[in-house]
Amino acid sequence: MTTVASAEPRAGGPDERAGAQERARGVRFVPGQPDMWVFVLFEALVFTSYFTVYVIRRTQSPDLFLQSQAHLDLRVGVFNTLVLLVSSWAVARCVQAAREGSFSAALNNAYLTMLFGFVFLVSKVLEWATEIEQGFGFTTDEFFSFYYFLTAIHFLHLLIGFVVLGVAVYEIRSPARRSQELVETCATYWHTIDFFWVLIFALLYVMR
Amino acid sequence: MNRRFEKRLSFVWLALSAITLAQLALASLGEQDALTPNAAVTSSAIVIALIKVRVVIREFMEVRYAPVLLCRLTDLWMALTGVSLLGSYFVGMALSTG
Amino acid sequence: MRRADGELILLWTLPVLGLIWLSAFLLFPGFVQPMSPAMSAEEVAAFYRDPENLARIRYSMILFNWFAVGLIPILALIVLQIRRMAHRTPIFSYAIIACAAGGPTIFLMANLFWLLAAFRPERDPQQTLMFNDLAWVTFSSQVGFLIAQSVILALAIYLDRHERPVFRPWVAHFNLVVAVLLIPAAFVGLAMEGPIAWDGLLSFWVRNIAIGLWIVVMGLVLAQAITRQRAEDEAMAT
Amino acid sequence: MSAATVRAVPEMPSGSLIRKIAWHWRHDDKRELWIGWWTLVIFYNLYGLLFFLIARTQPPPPPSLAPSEIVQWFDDRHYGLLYGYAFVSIVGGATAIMNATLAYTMRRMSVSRAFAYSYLVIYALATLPGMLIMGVACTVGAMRPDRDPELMSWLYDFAFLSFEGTMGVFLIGSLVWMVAVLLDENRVFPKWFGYLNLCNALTEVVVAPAWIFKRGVFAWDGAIAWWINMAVFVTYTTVFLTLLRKMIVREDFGSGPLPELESDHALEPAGALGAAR
Repeated sequence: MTTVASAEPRAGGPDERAGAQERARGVRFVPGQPDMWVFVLFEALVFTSYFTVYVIRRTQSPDLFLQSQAHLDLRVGVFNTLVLLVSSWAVARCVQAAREGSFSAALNNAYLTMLFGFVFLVSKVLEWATEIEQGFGFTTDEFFSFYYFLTAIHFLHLLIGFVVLGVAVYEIRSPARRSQELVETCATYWHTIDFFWVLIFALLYVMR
Repeated sequence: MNRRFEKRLSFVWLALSAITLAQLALASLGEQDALTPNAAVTSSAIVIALIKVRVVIREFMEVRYAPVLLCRLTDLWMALTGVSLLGSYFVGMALSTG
Repeated sequence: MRRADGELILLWTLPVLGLIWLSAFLLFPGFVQPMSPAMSAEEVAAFYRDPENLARIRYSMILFNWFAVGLIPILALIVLQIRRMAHRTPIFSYAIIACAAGGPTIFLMANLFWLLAAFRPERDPQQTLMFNDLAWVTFSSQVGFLIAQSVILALAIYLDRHERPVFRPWVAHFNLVVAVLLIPAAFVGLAMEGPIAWDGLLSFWVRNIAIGLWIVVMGLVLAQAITRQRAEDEAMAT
Repeated sequence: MSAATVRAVPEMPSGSLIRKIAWHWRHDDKRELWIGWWTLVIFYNLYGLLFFLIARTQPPPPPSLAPSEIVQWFDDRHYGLLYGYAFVSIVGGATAIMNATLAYTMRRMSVSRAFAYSYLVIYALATLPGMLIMGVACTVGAMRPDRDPELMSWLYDFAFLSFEGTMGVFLIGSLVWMVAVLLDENRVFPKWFGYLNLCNALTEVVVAPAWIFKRGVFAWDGAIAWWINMAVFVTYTTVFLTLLRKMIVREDFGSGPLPELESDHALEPAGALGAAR
């Protein structure tokens, strides 16, 4: 336990510079505030429990779930996954650029992340609209209840992610702030949304 | 930007995208019987997803460089997720058909 | 104009409120001789359908609605007196603010149910009975915030470290007695007749007289405290 | 909050618990905070006891019951409901002092007073949908078992939907606390607790489908809408009670950062990861 905390860089000031030096020397460090990892792990457990409930319910009426699942377009799911992977890649580059002090590159990558996040949002809304048009709503059947629930709770996390990215941009923009710790914390949150989606994709679109 | 690190990130991204596209191909292979439960497709979907999650956590989230405790905790969560998803799938299927 | 002057003006709303309360109480036909929970649905419906009762129910409940909200400024004055006490934290004054938000809302809900029952007395007697039950149970049993504000005020007074405390210790004792007198009313659901029923000695008469007495006594000690505060402010100013 | 007059404080007596409590009552500077903390602990235990064991309204019954089954449900726990909710209405006001204590933690932070005040008012209102409306509906339902079953069914819905479905207060309340903790520079609470508030807030969103479904995992007794949310809420409550206790021990009544405890320097994530598991 103490290893986490002792390697933890405090926001701003000499501590942070010490943190950067430690990194240069290859000392192990927690990216961002260790506190954010509590959120990641706790929320991951909550999602695991949602997923487990979904799989259990699914095995109770496999035919119904498969028939409804056939109305989803796998290609949309793949597209969503690719878009979020690009955004994750961009935010990882943003962290790396900020770490090296090239803040304009960091800023561009943060905007790129937002752009791809936005593409995801739009494609999700379009997908929902298509499903609803075809007559598949939240209460149509159990599969679609889970489909809308899981995609919507993920959507909500993504919306919060825009606030989080806003914080990162705010930090990067002014030389007076630029807390590397906060930028990394925000990136950690964004990647979390990404890997939640990877699991949701497998469970809603691919699994049989 | 550090060239090596940047290359590594891009490689990781390419690998993840390739796996995702492979999943698309895999799923369209067995399209004709999309309406029958398939334990192989399900387990490979879950395992592939967890591998992708692990790559994201390790590489993008830089847990590779993090203290061992964090590596262990994230791995523990992935193991827990894998066991509970696969476990509830197989046990549930066995109970509902058997 | 000093701060305490405004507080005195707020305090003078209390006699007006008292008047509203008294007239509403006398006007509501279900209070002067409290309605029994043992009444059948038909009897309750007939009570609301009686044209003479109906007008009185509506007007008295409109008055009660004003009365409930009118008490909030008085609670605010108590908050300010607690702030003058020698405490380390504002927890007690915060707690009274919380009571001021919660308590009157409950009273308003009871009021709403009575007015709903009276709005369409031609409704199925079973429905009128249910609204009547909801009104009486909310009104009688929901004493939580009233108990809490008395207990919190008592605690605040006991823990006041001033040489000359804002309120004397007897005010705290009095508040605790009031809190105890309110407790039986929480059990109104258990009896259709007797002292616990909502028209009974404990749940109706003791409870309501305790609340009335609390308002009068707190009005008087508040008046005393604010006048003293005003004199102290004046002495400081000269 | 005028300064307390300086008085000679005698040593804390050893021996009987009552004498210790009396000493704290007279001399402990933090007695107001401890009153708040103990109220919180006792209240949450009573709440569990009253709702789960005496009234037996938690875990919730299914929303899909037919009116005749609902009449049976009220009949089965007649005295439990009447006594249980009578006690709830007696102690319900204790939430005022609890929320005041939690609002005080926000006042101790380096953030605007607006946070403490919004939290205070939000949670003062939360008491109504959180338990009091349910108490009224259940009491009215239980007191006349011969009531029209259709109306019993309305009372049943009123009780459980007001209890589970009105989560806006808890959602916004958690978010207010989250922002306050994250902005705070006085280290009143660790930052991870701010993020945990977000987890709790998100489960309050998840309960919303309880308005739509009468059966299944999203209904008010469902695995997702009730069981998982309850697990998160219990964790959240346990965590903040522990942290609040620690905060009171560290409290110095200043306006700057709270001092750290000597015994647990930089152990913050340890407790957190423990809680997360």
